[in-house]
Formats: sequence, C-alpha cells, structure tokens
Amino acid sequence: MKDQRLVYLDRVSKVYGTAAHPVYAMREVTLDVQPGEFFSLLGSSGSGKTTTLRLIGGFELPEAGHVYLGGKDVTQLPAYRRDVHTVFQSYALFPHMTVVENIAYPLKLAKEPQSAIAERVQETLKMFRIPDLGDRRPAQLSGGQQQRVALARALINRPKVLLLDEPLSALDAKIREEVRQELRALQQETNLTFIYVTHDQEEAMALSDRIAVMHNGQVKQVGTPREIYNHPADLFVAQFVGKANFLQGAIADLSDTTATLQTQGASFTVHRQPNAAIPLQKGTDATLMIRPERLQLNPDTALPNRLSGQLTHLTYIGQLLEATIETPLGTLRVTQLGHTALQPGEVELGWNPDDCQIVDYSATR
Amino acid sequence: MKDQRLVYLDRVSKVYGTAAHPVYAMREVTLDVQPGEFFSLLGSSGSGKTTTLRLIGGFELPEAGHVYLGGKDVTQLPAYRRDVHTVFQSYALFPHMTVVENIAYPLKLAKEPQSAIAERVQETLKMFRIPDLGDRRPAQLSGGQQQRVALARALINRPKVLLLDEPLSALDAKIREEVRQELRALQQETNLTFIYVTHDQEEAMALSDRIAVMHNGQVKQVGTPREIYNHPADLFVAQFVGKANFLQGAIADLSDTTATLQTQGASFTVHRQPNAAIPLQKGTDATLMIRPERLQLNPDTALPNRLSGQLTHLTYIGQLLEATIETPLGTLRVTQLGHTALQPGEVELGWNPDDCQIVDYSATR
Amino acid sequence: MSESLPAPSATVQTSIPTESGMVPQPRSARPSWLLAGWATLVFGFLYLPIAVLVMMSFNDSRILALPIRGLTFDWYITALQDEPLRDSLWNSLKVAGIATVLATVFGLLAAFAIYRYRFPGRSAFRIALNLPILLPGIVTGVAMLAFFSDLGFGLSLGTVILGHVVFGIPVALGPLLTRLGQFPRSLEEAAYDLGAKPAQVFLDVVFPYIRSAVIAAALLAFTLSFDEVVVTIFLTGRDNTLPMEIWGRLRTSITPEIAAIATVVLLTSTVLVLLSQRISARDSA
Amino acid sequence: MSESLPAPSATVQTSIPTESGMVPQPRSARPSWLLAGWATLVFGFLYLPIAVLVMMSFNDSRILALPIRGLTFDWYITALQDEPLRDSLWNSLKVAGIATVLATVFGLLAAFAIYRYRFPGRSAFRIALNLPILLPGIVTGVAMLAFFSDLGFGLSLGTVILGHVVFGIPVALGPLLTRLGQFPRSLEEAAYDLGAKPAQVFLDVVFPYIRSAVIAAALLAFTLSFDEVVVTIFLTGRDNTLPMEIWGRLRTSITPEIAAIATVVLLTSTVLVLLSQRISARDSA
Repeated sequence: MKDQRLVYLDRVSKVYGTAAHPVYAMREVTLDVQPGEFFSLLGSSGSGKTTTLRLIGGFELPEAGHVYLGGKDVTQLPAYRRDVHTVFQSYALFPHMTVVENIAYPLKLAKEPQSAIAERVQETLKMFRIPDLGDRRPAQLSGGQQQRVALARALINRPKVLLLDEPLSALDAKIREEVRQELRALQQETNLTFIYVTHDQEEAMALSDRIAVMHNGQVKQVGTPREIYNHPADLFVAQFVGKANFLQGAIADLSDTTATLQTQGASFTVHRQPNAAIPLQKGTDATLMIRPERLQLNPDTALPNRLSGQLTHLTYIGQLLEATIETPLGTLRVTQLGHTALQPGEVELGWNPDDCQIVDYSATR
Repeated sequence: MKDQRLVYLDRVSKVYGTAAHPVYAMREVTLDVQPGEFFSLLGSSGSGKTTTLRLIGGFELPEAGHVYLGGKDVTQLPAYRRDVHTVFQSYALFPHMTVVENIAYPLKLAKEPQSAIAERVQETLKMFRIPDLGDRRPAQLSGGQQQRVALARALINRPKVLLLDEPLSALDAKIREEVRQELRALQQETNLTFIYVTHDQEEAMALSDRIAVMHNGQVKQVGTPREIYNHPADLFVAQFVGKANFLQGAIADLSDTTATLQTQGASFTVHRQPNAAIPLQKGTDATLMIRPERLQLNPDTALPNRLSGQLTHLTYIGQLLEATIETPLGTLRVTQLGHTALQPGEVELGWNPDDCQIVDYSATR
Repeated sequence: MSESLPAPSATVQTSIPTESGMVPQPRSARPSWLLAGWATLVFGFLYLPIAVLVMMSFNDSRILALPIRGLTFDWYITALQDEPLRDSLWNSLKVAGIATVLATVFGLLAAFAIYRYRFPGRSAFRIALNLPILLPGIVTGVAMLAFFSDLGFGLSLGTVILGHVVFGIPVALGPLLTRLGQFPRSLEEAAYDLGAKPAQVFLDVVFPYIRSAVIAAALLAFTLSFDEVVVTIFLTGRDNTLPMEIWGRLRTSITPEIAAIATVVLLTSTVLVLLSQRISARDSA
Repeated sequence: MSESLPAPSATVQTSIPTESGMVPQPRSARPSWLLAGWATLVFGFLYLPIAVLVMMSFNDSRILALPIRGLTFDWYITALQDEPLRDSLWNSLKVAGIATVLATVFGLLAAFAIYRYRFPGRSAFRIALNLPILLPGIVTGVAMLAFFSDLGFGLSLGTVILGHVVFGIPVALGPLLTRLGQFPRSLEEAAYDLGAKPAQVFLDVVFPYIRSAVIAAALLAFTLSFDEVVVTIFLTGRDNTLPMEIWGRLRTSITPEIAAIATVVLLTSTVLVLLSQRISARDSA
C-alpha cells in the first residue's frame, strides 16, 4: 500500500545555527499525507510548520531523513523539479506581469504551445471568477483577488500537491471566512491534495481532513479535528487546541475501561481511551481535562462526576456565554450557547466519564 | 443630570480631503460615556472609530460639533491640557527611557517631588506585576510586558478617562485572551472610565458595558452587547456583529406585539421590538434575521415558525458545530455545541417569534 | 442616552456648520514664515551663483551688469567651434561611457554578492566597497598616481577610466542594493516553484524587478565620471576631459565661453541626476 | 498512518545521522571562488595604491622599492615641522569646524521642515536641497566665484566656509532625514498626551531619538569640508587648506613628506567616516 502515501516524510530533521548551538526547526518529523486529503500543519510561530512545508516544496535541505513524493525520494531535488506548487503567504505574484502573464507562467515554462496556453488561462480565469482582471497588474488587485490569482497560478498545471502557507492571514476577518469556504470547496471539486500551514486552530479544524499539531519542531499529534479536540494526545495539545479546564489529582483506581481520579475531597470517573499513549498507573499524579462546553450546569439527571461552586462572572460574546465558576478545586469555565439564561450564584456542575480525559500522568513536572 | 455624561460628543464631524472632494471620517457623531463605564467603539478600518478616539484625546480638531469632558467644552484644548490618557496601538513607549522613567514621565511633567514620584512608581510596578522590570528598556520587554508598562504609564496619575486604541492587536492569540481578562479586572478595580477602540467584535462584547457600532463615520447603534447582538438596529449591524441567517419576504399582517412575514410558501411570526426604529407597514418587503444558534433542529415541541430542509454539510470547530442546511428559502446555518450528534439528511427547523427580528424593511434596496 | 439631557440650543447649532473648503491643519503646524524665510536664504545662496553663471552665458557683453541689455547664443557657438573644447568633450564621453559600463557591471556583481550570500565579513566587504566614495579624492588620487608610476604604467585616458571605475562602483552600488533589498525572496521562490531554472528566474523575475535601479545606477556613475576633476588630474596623460579643460582655462579668468560650456555641463548633469532619481523613486513607491 | 507501511530499513537509518558541525548551505549558494577572485581584483585595485602610499611614508629611502629596507618616522616629523603645512592644517580645522556647525544646524532645520510640514513643493524642496552634492563641483565653484566677484566680495576663508556649508547641508540632511523618517509619530503624541508641552516634547522625546543621527551628520559634514578641493580652489584667497597645500606641492612630484601627511588625512577621514556609519547603524538596528 506504499502508493497510498502521496507525501511521506521519514524522520526528517532540519537544524539551524552552529554545531555548538544547534537550533532544531524539525526534529525527526515523520508524516504521511494521503491522495485527495486536506492536511493541515497547525502550530504557533517557531513550531516548525513552515519549515516542514518548505522542505516538501524543495526550498530547504534536511540534515537527516528523507522526503518522498508519490513513492519517489525527492530529498535532494530542487523546487523546479518537483511536481508540487506553493501558495505563498504574501502570494508572491510577479509585479511586472499582468494577471494573465502570471497565471500563464508555469505553462510557458513547460513550453506549451501559445494557443493551448491562452485557452487554459481563459478557462482558469473563469473558474476562479476573475475573467475581467486578466490585464491588471497585481498591485491593482484587492487582497482577495490577489489570493485567487495566486491559487489559479499554482493550480493551472495540476500539481500533485498544493502547499498553502497561511494563505488567509493577509485578508480581513469577514473575507477570510468567505475565502475559507471557497478553498474547501475548491479542494473537494478538484480532488487535489492540499497541505495547509496555519496557526489558527479554528481554520485548521474547519478545513482539514487531518491535522498535525506541531510544537518545537516535533509532531505532537496527527488526527482528525474531532480526535485532536476530544482526545488530545497530551497536555500541550489539550491546551493549544481549544479551551480546557484542568483538574489535578492522583489515580485511585483503574479498570480496563475507566480510571478514578482522587482530588481533595472528591473523586472523578474517567473513561479510558483505548489508544491513549499515556501509561496510567495506580498512585501516580494525573491531570484531568474537561472542555468547557462538556460541563453541565445544574444537570437534570444524576451524573457520575459532580462538583458544586459559585458562578461569579458571565462573559457574553453572542453565540456563546462563558461562565466563570469558583469551586474548591479551582476556577472552572463553562460555555453555553449565548441565549442560555444563567444567573450568578450557587451552581451544581456535572459531567459524564467520557466528557473528560486524562492528559498528563504526572503533575510533578 | 449633566454631570452624568463624563464624555459627550455633540454632533461632531471630521472631514479630510478638499472642499471639492470631502472625505468624512466622522459625520455628526453624538455619543455620551458615563463615569466608570467600559465603552467600546466597534467598527472596521475606515469606520471612524480611531478618529473619534483621537478627537477625544486631543489629537484632532473637528470641523463641526463639540467635545465635552466632565461638562467642560474641550474642543479646542490640545492633548496636553486634557485630563485624558491614551494607550496607543504601538504602546509608544519612549525607547531611550527605562521602564521606571517611562512610568514616571507624567509625574515628572506634573512637577511632583522626586520622593513622591519614586514611591508612586514602585507601587504602580507592583500593581502591574512588573516590579523586576524597572531598569529595562522597552526593547528588552515582551509584547505583553510592553503593554503593561503602557497601561501603567497612562494610569499612574489617574486620568478621568483612559482611551485604548486596539491595545491587544499586537499580541499573540493566547496572550490576548489573558490580557483581555486582566484589562476588564483592572477597569473594575480602578472604577475608571475606559473608551476602547477595536475591530474585534468578540473582544468588544466580552469587555464592554456598552458598545457603539460605527460605519462610514456614523454611529449605527449604541447599546449593551446583548442589545446589539440580539436586537441589531439595522441590517448592517446584524451582518457586522455575529453571524446571521436572513429570510426575505413581505409583511402580511401586523399586531401590536407581532408581525407576520410572508415568503414563498411559508409565513413566519416575529416578535416586534417595542423600541425598534424600523417603521413596519403592511405590504412592504422586509428582511428577517435569525441567529444560527437560535434555530432548533428537529425540535421536540411544535414551534410557531417551521421550515424543513436538507443538512448537507457539517463544519466542526471544537466548541461549536456548524450545520449547513439547504431549504426552499435558501441556505441557512445552524450552530450547536461541538459535541452535538448530527447527521446529514432531512431535518426539521423551528424557532420562536422572539428568536428572530425584522432588520430591514425594504428588500428592494 | 438619558432622557434628561438638555436639547442642544439653536445658537450652538448655528455656530457649527462646516465652513466650506476649510480643511483643518494638523495640530503641530506652526506659522510657515520662518520656514519660507529660511528657504529663501538657503536657495538664494545656492542658486543665485548658478543663475549668474547662466545669465553670463547668454549676455551679449563680456562684462556682466544687471539688468542684462541683450541676449545672445554667440558664446555657445564660440564654445562649439573651439577644437580643444570639442576634443575634451569627446574624451569625457569616452571615459564616462566605458567607466559607466564597467562600474555598473561590477556594481551589479557586488550587489548580488552582498544580497545573496552570507559570507564571513559581509558587512566589512560592503563598507570597504563604499569607502572610496567617502575618502578624500586627493589622497586616493595621489595613491593611484604613486602606484601607477611605481608599476611603470603610462598615464592615459585608460588610467583615468580605471580611477573612475573605482569611484563608480560604490555609486552604482547604492540604488542597486536598495532595490535588491526590497526584492521579496518569495518571488524568486515562486518562480523556482513553478518550474523555472536559475537562469530563467534571473531573467524573468529578478532582472525586471531591478531594471529601473540598474538604469539609475548607470546614470549616476556616468554623471560622476563626467564631472570628476581631482582624481582625473592625477591620472590623465596628455588628453584632457571637459572639466579639466574648463579648469585649465579658468586659471586666467571666467569668460562667457566658459560660462556657456559650464551651463551645458550643468544642464546635462541636472537632467541625468533628476532622471535617475525619478526612475528609482517610481518603482520603489 | 496505515499499519501496512514497511518499517524503514536499518540501512536507511544508518545513512542519515546528522553529521556533527554540518550546517547546510541554502539552496541558492554557489561556489564562492568566483566571488573571492572578483573581490581580490577589486580590492587589490582599490587598496594597493593606498598601501603603496602608506609604505612610502614609512620608507627610510626617498625611492620606493620593494621589499622596504627600513622603517622610519622621519617623514612625519619633517611634515610636522613644515610651517606652511601646519598653517594649512589649522586653516582646514577652522573651516571644517565652522562649516560643520552651520551645515548641521541648517540641515536639522531643513530635515524638520521636510519631515513635519506638508507644504506645496515639499518633494521639490528636498530634491533642490540634494542637488548641490550631485552637481559638478567645478560648475558650482565657477558659479560661486562669478557671483562673489560680481558682488565685490573678497575671497577668503569666509567664502570657503560659505561654499562648504552649501555642500555640507545635503550631506548632513541624509542621516537626519533617515532617522526622522523612522521616528514613530505616536511617541510624540504620547508625550503630548501625558502632559508635555511642545518644547518639552522636542527635548524629552524627539532629540534623544535623533541624537545619534545628528552626530553622524556632523562627522560627515566635517569630513567633506576637510577633504574638499575643487570648490575650495575657486573660493579661497591667500590662505590654503591642507588638501590645497598638498595639491600645490604635488605639481612637482610625490615626496615622502607628502605621503606622510596624506596618510594622516586618510587615517582621519577613514576614522570619522567609519565612526559616523557605526553611530547611524547602531540606532537604526
């Protein structure tokens, strides 16, 4: 099934700096991307996500490891010999060429006949709904239009893989939402493989089939948006993706399917993830994570995990209402839909064993 | 009750450009800010929000209208004669002065005795939890630390009003959330009046007592976050703040408390806002707005407004799950909490008369 | 807004209509008579002498007295018919032409080396290249003279060209480095990415981007060489360049013919300099 | 990752350990021998003459022949004891000192006017100020001479100073405008906001920000004045500046004394120029 891995990084390391003070931009990164997948690299700046993208694009040489494209080792191949195109963060449109000349450039390099080029360019302009902009220069276009031209140029000769380096970051918030949907639709129509770099978790979650969360040059977790949000591999992923409440305690009891966390004066039952990488042991310290929207306020039915506290503060942001609740175990946040009726005062919190997860097995770090 | 208006703008206009081609940065803006209030100016770039702030700060002269501070006309007063301080977007810390010198600068200008200055500065450093940074230069501080120094400098001699010009925009997403909470706490502790400029509606909603939504130099609506989100004054505010679904139709029936909107093959009952500025008339075209989280999917009880459709697409972003539903009246979006179980297929939508609102009384614009 | 606010009175209202055509000055604007006075002083001092020179060249008398009684082109015709002057003009054009080509090519190479490669001593390399333009011409002139005579080189227009190339390189380097510094590396990467080989990347993307700077650099180098006196004096043999010829004749007194030829040199230099500034400014805007 | 992926073989694994100390070159790096060769050529041409001059000044014979047989400071002592040389050095320092102060002050005023006020013809004003440094010295020299003699001014060190100020202003303007262009307007507004009146804003905020540029500008103006020859020749009376004195003596031949004094001028200029560049670079980094 080797063919299934369209892009495959095999323990790739990229080092900057000197031998005495090496700075690892990537540390033994292993990744595979399937054909037709929308794959995101999610991380903050300095996490190595852009370096990973540049390495696939052919702009960097790794110190160790191999890069495979369609089963072929391309580690040493320069960018112009790789069947992979990039949409740069700045779009990188050629300022002295018109939109048509920009879009035709890859075809011109491939030495296609003039007439075929003209036809393909016209088709592409139509497809990206910019047929009237052909004679403009990049400087005469809006941000959203430039983005479309950059996409059109990168896609016109159908690369195996399209790499996108934070392509929405230069756009206004409202346009970004719109372009995001277009991007997803484009990927589904063309059925091409997209590798997408972003620091915006909401963007990554909304767009991707799978996400690789990166931190300090390492891949922390690879999975679908749901897997990453609901079953973060460790404390870092739990904190980085979404908001979360954490409770510290010690493992008091273990069964095949559940664990019991003992805190001061309370104990909580947790559903164990069958594939969790965390080796739980009775007696060790552990951190429990509960997402704010999983906590139920004054639940109707008796839930296995319960905690009472004081609702002290409400933050209203339209779609959502965030309640701050002071409990004996610390401050917890609860999120509800915006029009929920809540009042400050005494509240009862409850949640189910599979609404929470152990994300760290030693609180003594 | 004139004293209640700490800041009062009386039909202020600010014009750039030439007489032949005037560009209105502010057009007859009237605003009042109460003492102790956290007041936000929300708008996109070019809406006039920053010009309004600069006018209150004393950096711009209006072409028409008056600015009152504590009942006194300060329209012609330069910045250094106004008891109002600004936290700039860039923080504007003096690069050749240390943190202590920066914070002490307003006291030095006020010719306070050296010993009193030293004491107040030390207090302030402690209050802002930066006691160890006193000898550093601004360039040696992180973004969050610079922000605290800028706040400390602006607050040390207790101005009547603190103006904040997008103070969080230079910070990382995660720190921004943290600083936002600190800012709100600071305002509540000190009980000072904050006027806050932002383009980020979530920030404005989470922080403010009241918000003024600005557009093209005009104030479109002033109100609490809940008022603005739930009862937008017009179509612009409805679109600008939060996400919304819109249905076009004609007013078929009117009573004192409700209106009926007739669309192709369906009619909907709307609760009328008593203070709505929109003069509804039987027979006119109208636009109905429903927030995505107010739409109920396959409701248990029979709701007055119903619509059936096809759930075609689900976007998962952790806390929230957004469903795209194709109906005979167009595409609607429904938002639920992230862990809600939804499947594509036939669905029934329902909502109550007070979950929706008429936002525009003529669809023929 | 609370209901009890007093309605703004009519008197307030009438006092605030926008005055038509009034565009407010920013707060910091001061009265500009100080600026105007100072500008007059400086420009008077700077440009009056040049005005006098130009008037002299058009005056129909050998003695300049204001107001001018009559205008003439005679001095220009006299200057044109003067064979040594014509020869020196031709020499100047030859020297400046060759020096410009060499300085621009070497400047382009140096600019690329500085821009592209991170090598040890990169910034020292840059300063070392810039130093000649800032060092006293008389010292470098003396040094080159000593060097050439030590090597037994005969002085000629060739040695003048070499000298001008040394000064031309840093002059050409300025606009080239500025423009290359603005070149977004991503444009180059985008070209590679779309399938262009290194030579194509240079021709299709890099050169079009810096073309205006190359022209500006060449114009500057030409002007410098055309006007140079100090180093030229040391390095030339029997052949004179135009400024040298003017110089030689000035030893006695300023004649209207000299004023005419100086006016031509002035006009040419001004046009070339303004042209090069305009070209640089157009693209970096 | 699917379960059926073949495990990477051991041979692959052994071939990819990080070689210790290997830091990769960026893709675009070419062999650097071309660069090195070219650098040698340019620098050889540029700096060998200067090296010859310096060697000459330390050589214990009147004739320079390599290798040098002995070193001596005699030529420096001879130069120092030479009264006309000493006088001309003193003249140069006077002229450069006064011209520097005037050029820096006027340059500062001009820089503020350009930076702060939007007045009609602002960019023309800026170009007009810059032109003198780019116009041929011989033309401006001739023009000033014609002007002064027309006005009946006696030529003296005073006229030289005036001429140097004209060239010094644009030179000083460069670093000042660059630095003022970097000045964030918000710093000024912050100072006003916190209660500072206009004069305090300048002293507390603006001047500290541009101080380094003022020093750099003054150093540059000084160097220019100290080294200037062309305009000085036209404008001086009986008093000679140091470069003029060297010039006059060179008419015969290069003596080791001249080499010694030229070495001193060279060293001073280099130090001043490097100092001004360092000061500008330090603050704008």
